[in-house]
Parts: sequence; structure tokens; C-alpha cells
Amino acid sequence: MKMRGFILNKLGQTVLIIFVVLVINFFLFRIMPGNPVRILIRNPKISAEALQRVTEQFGLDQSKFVQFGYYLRDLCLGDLGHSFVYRRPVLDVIMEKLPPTLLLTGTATVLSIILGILLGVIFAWKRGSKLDVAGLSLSLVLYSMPSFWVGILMVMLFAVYWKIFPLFGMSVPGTSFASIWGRLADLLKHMFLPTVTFTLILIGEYVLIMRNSLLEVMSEDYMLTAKAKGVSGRNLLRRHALPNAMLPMVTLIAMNLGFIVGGAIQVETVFSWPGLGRLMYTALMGRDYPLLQGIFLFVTVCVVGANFCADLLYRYLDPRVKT
Amino acid sequence: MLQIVNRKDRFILLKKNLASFWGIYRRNTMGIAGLVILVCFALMALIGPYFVTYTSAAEGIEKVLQPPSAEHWLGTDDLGRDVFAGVVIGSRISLVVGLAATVISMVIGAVIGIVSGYYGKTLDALLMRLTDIFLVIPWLPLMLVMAALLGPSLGNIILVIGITGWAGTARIIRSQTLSIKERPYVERARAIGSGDLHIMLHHILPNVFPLIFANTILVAAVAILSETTLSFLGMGDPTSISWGMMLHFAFEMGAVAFGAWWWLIPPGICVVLVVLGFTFIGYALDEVLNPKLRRR
Amino acid sequence: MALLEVNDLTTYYKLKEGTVKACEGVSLHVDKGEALGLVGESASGKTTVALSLMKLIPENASIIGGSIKLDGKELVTATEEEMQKIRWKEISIIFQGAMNALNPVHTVGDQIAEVLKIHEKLTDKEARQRTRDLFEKVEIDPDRVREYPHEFSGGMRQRAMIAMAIACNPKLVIGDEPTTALDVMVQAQVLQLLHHLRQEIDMGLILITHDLSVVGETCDKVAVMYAGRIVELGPTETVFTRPAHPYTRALLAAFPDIEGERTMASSIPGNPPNLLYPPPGCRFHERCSEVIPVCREEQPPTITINDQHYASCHLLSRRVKS
Amino acid sequence: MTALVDVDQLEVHFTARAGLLRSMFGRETPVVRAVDGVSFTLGKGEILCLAGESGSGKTTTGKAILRLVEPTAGKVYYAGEDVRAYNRSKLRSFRQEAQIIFQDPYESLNPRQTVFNIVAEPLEVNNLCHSLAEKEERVARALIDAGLHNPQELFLRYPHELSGGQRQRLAIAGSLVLDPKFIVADEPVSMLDLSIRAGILKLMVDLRDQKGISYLFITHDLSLAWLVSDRIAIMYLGKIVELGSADTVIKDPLHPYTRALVSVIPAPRRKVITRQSLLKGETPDPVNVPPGCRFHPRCPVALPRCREEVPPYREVRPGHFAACHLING
Repeated sequence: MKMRGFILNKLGQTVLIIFVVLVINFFLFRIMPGNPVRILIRNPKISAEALQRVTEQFGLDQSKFVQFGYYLRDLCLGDLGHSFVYRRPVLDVIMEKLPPTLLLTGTATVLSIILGILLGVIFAWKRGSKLDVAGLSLSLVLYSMPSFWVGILMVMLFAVYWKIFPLFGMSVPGTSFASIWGRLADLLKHMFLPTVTFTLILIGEYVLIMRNSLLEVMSEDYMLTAKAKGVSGRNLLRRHALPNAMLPMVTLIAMNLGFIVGGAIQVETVFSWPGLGRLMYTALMGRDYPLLQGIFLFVTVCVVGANFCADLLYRYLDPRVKT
Repeated sequence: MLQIVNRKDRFILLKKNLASFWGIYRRNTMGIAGLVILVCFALMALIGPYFVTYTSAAEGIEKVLQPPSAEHWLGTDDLGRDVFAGVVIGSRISLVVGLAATVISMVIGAVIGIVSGYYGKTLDALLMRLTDIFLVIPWLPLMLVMAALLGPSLGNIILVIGITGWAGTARIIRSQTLSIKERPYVERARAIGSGDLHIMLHHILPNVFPLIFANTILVAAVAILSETTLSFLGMGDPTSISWGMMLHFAFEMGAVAFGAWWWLIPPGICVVLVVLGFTFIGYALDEVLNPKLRRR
Repeated sequence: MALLEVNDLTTYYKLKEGTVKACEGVSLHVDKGEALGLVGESASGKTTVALSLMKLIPENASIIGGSIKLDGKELVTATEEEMQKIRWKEISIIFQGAMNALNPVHTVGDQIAEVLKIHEKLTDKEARQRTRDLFEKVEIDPDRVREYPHEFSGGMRQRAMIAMAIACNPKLVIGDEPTTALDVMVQAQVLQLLHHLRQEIDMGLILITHDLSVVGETCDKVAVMYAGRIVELGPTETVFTRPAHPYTRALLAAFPDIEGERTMASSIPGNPPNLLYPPPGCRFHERCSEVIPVCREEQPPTITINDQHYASCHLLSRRVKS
Repeated sequence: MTALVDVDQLEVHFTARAGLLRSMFGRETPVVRAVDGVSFTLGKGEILCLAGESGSGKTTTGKAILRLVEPTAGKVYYAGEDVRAYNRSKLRSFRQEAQIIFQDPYESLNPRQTVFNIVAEPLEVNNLCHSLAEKEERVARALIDAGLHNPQELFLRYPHELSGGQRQRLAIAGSLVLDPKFIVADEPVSMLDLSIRAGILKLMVDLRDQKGISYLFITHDLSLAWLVSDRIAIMYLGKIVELGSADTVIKDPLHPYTRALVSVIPAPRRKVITRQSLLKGETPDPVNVPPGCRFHPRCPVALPRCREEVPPYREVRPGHFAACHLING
């Protein structure tokens, strides 16, 4: 298949997935056991006026398909509904909380991928050594820890016991800074623990997969050919092993995007990081359904989109699927 | 495997298979370690709850949030309950939820994988798109949304974890089925007149079974982690104590700021150990069942 | 003077179950420009010999004893750095199953050029030109240097492997089942190509195969391997017309010959032994139709039948004595 | 000799995999013409060999006759009945009489079944045995017929505990248990070491002599074809180019392709340098079948008309068929 056909095909699949997500998102919130008004009323904070607005907004007296039509129309207009708790449009709330999340997850993702690949390569290269065994065990332990618990341990150790880093948040509330540098230093200080936690959560699996994939590649016949050709040490790794070993990594990184979102919810909750994850937790606690629905949709579409990009990247990296 | 000559021979065969499996497995240190851990926790979940009491202290404030002592090995929580007792009782819920969810995932995953791989064509395309969707959607938000909508109960938690966790398995089983389907012995089976159901039950299933088994172990690890996370985030059943639920209460009651490490660490360590146990066994099985890895 | 002289080469594999005696007491020599066929059935240790010669044996294997002299230089004791210089420059190998032997993410041309850049220190441009020349030499359209291995047919991949093997004009090329899995016609083409190239650049060749006919077509000498040992070695003509070892005789009899009688070829009863537990005495004795008691206990000596023709069999030593 | 199997203008075309969108937009999908008009008959108790290189369609022909692959066009008659018109139950009884043996004895046996299960499965699937004792007896007899002595000892073994030769015998036993009249043997010995090949071939010929089983023997090795078969059909790119008695096809080939194939028959005592008619290139992809005579691009003696006209497949001498413009009838 030619490249254009492939992109079209993948794009079609992506659009299909997004549509199904829309349907799930719509119906999940509407055909749950009990009638939708009940579900919405279960929110203790809801006022009569809000209830009125909700009923109107969802058009609950009309048929499901009409409701779905309204829903789609509103989505196209960028209207994700109105948050009960914040009393503002959902999209506005999401956009406000997006930058801190991007900052945290972005940094942690990049760090964990780079470090994961590096460590995985080192462990595979020195397989069987003490370093490999120690690294492997540590990766397995990290992989087995609940993400939020890693965060709790970090807070207890570095913020409560040693008091090196602040306990929570993104900045000390109520303080003003003389310069932008002071502000930045404060941000970095607050960011340090959550970022380290997040990186630790993600890194275990990357190390394991990279190591295994490299070991698998190193047992292939073409590696023997390369060795026989006199390709040595670093070149053997860089030119022959890595390009092949990276392929499963790309797949994993794409598959892991959903996991990263899950990690963000946990890390942000533990550290009270004012991002989307924390927002989702508050929405859950406050049973703020429009907000919950909005965040879920937003996050899912982002992940699906990122997967689409990863598919394209994979195709670029593996010549076998090009023709 | 209906055709075995008689019961005695079936027993001989079972013994032979188990013996050859065990012969390889027992040389795997990781696998043995995992097995030991899991057996310990299984015993704890089975008989432990009959030996401990997990109730609020009657005497009042001085029994609350006590660090470990001879009386309370792991200290007490904000209601003066014994944390050790909580850990023991929590093991039962955590393991039951994890395992039940795993069974749901594996049944869905295996059936979809085999049917999709075996029949191919349109059915395969449809099922695989469905699988793609479940693979791509971030599972924690989905679980949270579903749990929030369904309401907090043990059954709902099991259901939610079960129906969000099958996609990876379905993918793996499908690709294995695709490869087995092309093997000449499946063609031979067709050539002697076997029907689809016979082929799936007698030729595909026995050959994907090791993979299903190894995958079950890994999915179980994920399911237990999911239960912990969901409970921690407040989506669990507050009346049934699991490790995640304990951590939820501890976190909500400010155990972190108070420095009540004895309340936060033990449940977490239990989760890590159980998940590690499953992961170890999963890795060991992979090595035992996949001869290509064994060479290393 | 011999180009390659192998004496008493012994390579064992260590497995959890025990030691696999894959290659034991193997001695052979190849002169400059000579072709030696190494014939044996599956698991007879022939690939182990090939990998030992290149010192590319897997980590769980080791050369226990013997010597490998290439142009008078001892390889068994050579360091890895020395081997890296010798490999491909002086001795190269064509692996079986070229699909897996070529790296799927690099173009075929790049993989050949890489050899030239490492050993001949050519620049990119020079290497690219030489690669095109090599493609022409092995009869592939030079414009296909930019294609990936999966775009090549089986026969072309094998040709590309040959081009890679002769890139540095080595003194000795080892072909490990280079034509297995190819169609007969393509197999014949590849063998003919190898034959011509050998004459053109005067290289020694060790052709490893399970197929006697391949050897008959291309080799001056043939060594027959059974269960890790060489049982017979001699000029191809002589071995095929007057085989001395019962195993060689049985193998030749198993081959249908369209120029002979149309009678069913004969088979050898039993199966080759498991090299974890090789039988005592002569390793062939369990399947031999002419077995005598001593075969079960003593390892047969290597008998010189005449100049250049050797075989290891108790029956022969009897005949020599009487 | 009456015909047991009669194949008439058999065609099997595969469409290359097409994506959902691709088929929606109605783009043309490439067609692989694996078998493209093959006709022959197989007599009772005859061994007919289909020989050719990979991609010639010989295996697909064998499978299409048993309807393991659905033919696209053409007819297959078995004992005078149209196989393609069989309904489910007729197909079932046909498959009891017509069996297939595969190339790779490592892959054609389910690794999780015991020897007993493998041989008993055909009986089980077709509900042929009602008592255990009878089943055991029939399994044992099939194993003995296939040259595996003391069968009871093998019952509870797995295929991986047997040697290559034993496995192929086991596969044969799995066919014999149904008392077949016709066996498609798809390269039955090509994965086996030379030293055990002859034993399997001898077994197959003996079974023909004793039980009158007819074989369609598929191989790429002409010397084997010559050894075991009564007649040989040479296939190239989905068509039979020559068919005749084993001796005439090998000793006096008519078609240039057959001649080239015969000249490269492996023989230990032949030298490669003596070969005159080594063909250039490889068999093209069956997606792009050349027009005219499909062999013309590689043919050393091709005429201009070979590029345009498809040569007729005709009886050149009694019982000897060929399709080539250069042969004068």
C-alpha cells in the first residue's frame, strides 16, 4: 500500500474510534441504570436552578437520538457543557488546567523514555551482570507499585520526613515573587517530586521492554552476520541492533499513552498538582458529571490522536511495512 | 481432549505433562519466588481473617493513630483499628476482586481472540476495531467514569476492571490463533472432516492455552493494581476493606502529613508483593513456555 | 601450502541437560583455491564447525581443543580484536536462510557497503560504486542496491549474501547451506555462480550441506560428517565412486540416480544419535549394517586408504592389517 | 485402468488482501492465478506426480481437489461424482476416502495431542467407532501398517518424542486409519534426512501395492518423482506444461522447461560445468503472468509467436501431453 493510502486508512480508523468514543461517552452518561435525572440528582450539591438548567441542556425530555444530535452539534461548537462545581463552561475549566498537566506529563514522559531506553540498552548489553540483575529487579518492583503509592512514599520521605521539597501544589499560595527567576525556582521546586514520581512510574516498563527487545534482536541471524562482517561494539549496537529493537518500543510508547493519563490522575491527586488529573479527581468526588464527561472525552481524543501519530512513525521506521 | 483411552491413562498423561512442566519450571528462581509469595498471601486471605479483629477501639483517643507496638504490630488507624488486622482482612477483598476481574477479562479476551483469528474476514475486522478502541481508550479514566456511574460496589468494581482489561489479551490470542490456523495440523484436521467447533476446541485452544495461562497471570497483576487504584481514588465499596480502600482512608484522613507511615506503608507493600509475585510467575512461564527465550 | 589447516578441532555446547559434543576431533585442510564439501545430515555438527572456524560460536559453546591455522596463523588462540580484522577480510561466510541473515531495516546495498567501509576504509562514494560492481558480478541489477531485503526474492538474497561474502576478496569463503530452501533451478544458478567466482578470484571454499549432489557438482574434496565426527575425507571422485566408510556408502545408496536403475533407493535404519549422549565406540555402529563387536567399544582409528583419502572404520583397519 | 480422479480445467485464483476502504472505493485488487486451467486424470492404484518449482501451483492443485481450497472454476470428479457439487455430508464421506499428507512432519501433527489421539481423531470426528476396544484396535493396526511396530507403547507419547521419520509414519497412520482410497502426498519426504527418505517412499509404494491406494504425489524433486510414480506432470506458473509416463518425461522430455529441470536434477556424480541449459532468472510472481506461453521470458528457444499465442496442451504421442509451439505433433 502506498503511503497516502495508508494514512487515509489509518485516519479513517482513527475517526471511527473517536466516533465510537463519542457514542460511548454519550450513552454511558445516559443509559446507566436508573434514569439520567436521578444520576444527576445524586449530586448533593446540585441546586434546583442547576437541575433545571441540566434538564434543559441535555434535552432529557427528547428521544436519545435527538439528544445525541444536540450533543454532537454542541461538541462541534466547542461546547462541552457546564460544570456544576465550577459553574463555568467545561472547556474553559479544562483549558485552564491543561498547561500544568502538559508540563508535568510532558517532562516525565520524555525523561522516562530517554532514561528507559538508555538503561534498557545498558542492561541488555551487560546481561547477566550484577548491574543487570539489580536494574531488572528494580524495574520489576517499580512496575509492580501502584502509581499513587510511589507518590505517597516520595512525599513522606522528601516532604514530611526530610522537608526538602514542598508538600503539595504548584506554588506557595499568596506569595509574590520579585523576579521571574524566583518564580521559576519555586515552580521547579514544586515540580521536582511529582516529576520524579511520574518518571519512576513510567520507567520500569520501558526498561524491561527495551532490554527484552534488544536481547531478542541480538539473537537474530543478521546480528551474527554483522558480527561476522567485523562490525564491532558500538556500531553493532547503533547501526544493527537498535533500529530493530526500537520498533516494539514505539508500539509500547503509543500503547502507554493511556497509561500516562492514568498516572497523571494519580500523581496529581497525591501532589495536589492543579492539572487535568486532579480536576478529574475533584469532578469524581463532587460527582460533577458534565466536567467528568468533558475531561474523559478530551483526554481520549488526545490519546487516540497521539496513537495515530505513532502509527505513522512506526511505518516510517520499519521499511517492511512501507511497500 | 475427549479421546483419551481411559481414566487411568488420562491420569498418567496429566502426571507426565505436569512433571515435564515442573521439571523446567522449578529451575526458574524467579518463578519459585513468585509462587512462594502468592501461596503465602493466599493462605493469609483464606485463613487470616479468622484470627484477627478489626474494630474501632472502645477506649477513645489514646488508642488512635498509634505507631507499631507489641500490642498492635503495625499500629492503629484514625479510628483506633489495628492496621495489621486491616491488612489481613484486606487481602481477601483485594485478591478476590483481582482474580474475579481477571477471569472476566480472560474469558472475553480468549473468546474474542480465538473467534476473531479463526473466522477472519469481516467478523475479524469488526472485533479487532472493537479491540483497538478498548486498547486505545485510557483505561483508568474509563474505569473511573464507569465506576462513578455504576456506583460503588464490589460487583461493579469487578465488572469494570474485567471489561476494560481484555483487549491486550484478545490481540495476543488472535495473532497466535492466526499463526496456528495456518499450521498443517489444522488443515489436516479439516481434511479428515472436522468442523469449526472441533478444530477450535481440540486444535486451537490447547495450543493457545499456554499463552492464555501466562497472560492470565500478567492480567491478574494489572487487575489487582487497578482495584487498588480505583479504591484509592474513592471508587471502591467503603464497606468492604481492601488494601486500596485502606490507603484511600489513610490518604483522605491526612496520614501523609501526620507521618503515619505504619498506616500507609504495609498495605502498599502487600500490593507490591502480590503484583511482583504474579509478575515473577508470568515471566517464568514466558520463559518456560517460550523456548526461544529459554536459550538466554 | 595449505590455506586452512584444522587439526583435532573439538567444540562442545553446554546446556542445562549436559554437554553436547557437537564437533569432536575434526581435522581437515583446504588448499589455496580449493573447494571442500562438508556433508552431513541435520544435527551432525557441520554448522558448529563453520562457526568455530569463524570463532562465532554462541556464548554457551566453547572450543575445547585443537587448532585452526589460516595461512599459518593460529585462530583458536587469536583475540577478538584480531578476529575482527581477519573475519571477512580473509575468511567470510554465507549463512543459510538469507532472509534472516540480512538486516531488515537497512538496504541491501548499505549492508554490503558497510563491509567495504570497515575493512577497506573506502569512502561512502567508493563503497557505493564497488557495491554496484559486486551486484553486477553476482548478476543482480545494480539499480536494486537501494532496495530492502524483503523486496528481494530468495535467490537474489542469496546472491546478495554472496556479493557481501566476496566483497573484500577473502582467501576462504564458508558457505553454510547456501542453497537450501531454494528451488532446484535457482540452486543450480547459485552454485554455478559460486563456481565461477571461485575460479575468478581464486578463493578457497568450504561448502557445508546436507545434500551430496551439491558437493558432487562443485567441490574438489569432500568430508563426510556423522554425529560430530568426520568419518571419511577424500577427493570427490574417489569418495563417490569408491566410498570407504559404510555410512558414505549408505548415503550414496539412498540417493536416487536417474542414470541408473529405477529401483527404490535404500534407507539407513534408525536415527542419528543424540549428541548429548553419543554412543560409545564408533558413533555409527547402531545403524551400521556391517557392525562388528569392536565397533561398540573402541573408537575407530583414521586409516589412510591412499594419498588424500581417509576414513575412520574398524573394518578398514582390519583389511589393512590382513 | 479406470479414472478415480478426473480434473478438468481446474482454476484457483486468490485475491490479494484488500482493506476495508480499498474495497469500498472499488479499486482493483490483484489476482494471484495459483492454478490456471489444469486437467489430468488419476487411475485407480496409480501414482501420479505433480512436479514443479515453488509457485507453480502444485500444492494448491492438490488442496483444491480435496476442497481444502475452493476452486474458482473447473471440475473435479471423484469416482465419477462432481466433488464441487458435494453437500456437507457427501463432503464428509469424501474426505474419509481422500486424505492428505503434508510436507513437514513437525508442523502437521498437533504438538498437544498424543499419538493415540492423532490417529484416533479421524475415527472420532466421523463417529466411526463405538467401543474403545475397537478404536484401540484400529489405531494399533494403522500404526503397524505405517511401519510403527509395538504401537501400544507409542499411544501416550507426544510427537516431539518421536524422530522425524517416525512422525511422518505417524501422519501416514492418521490417514490410513480411515482406509483411504486416494492420498494427496504433498512433498512427504522433503523435510526428512536423505537416510530415512527411502523408507517412507517404500512404505507409500507398498501401500499402493497392497491396498490399491492411489496417490497424487507432489514434489519439487524430479528424481524422487521418477523413482516412485507411474506418470509425471510438470507444472509451471499454474499450468501443466508436460505430462507423460515417468520414464519418458525424464529420459525424453519434450518441453524446454522440463528439459531444463531434468538437466539440474541433483546427482552426486554430475558436474555443474557440464550444464548447458541453465535457465536465467526465477519463476515470476503468479500475479503478473506473462502473456502467450507463460514460460517464454525464460525459454532458451522461444519464438516470436510464443509471446502472443498460448500454446495448446495436446497429446503429442500416445499418453504424452505437452504445451509448446516448438513441438511438432
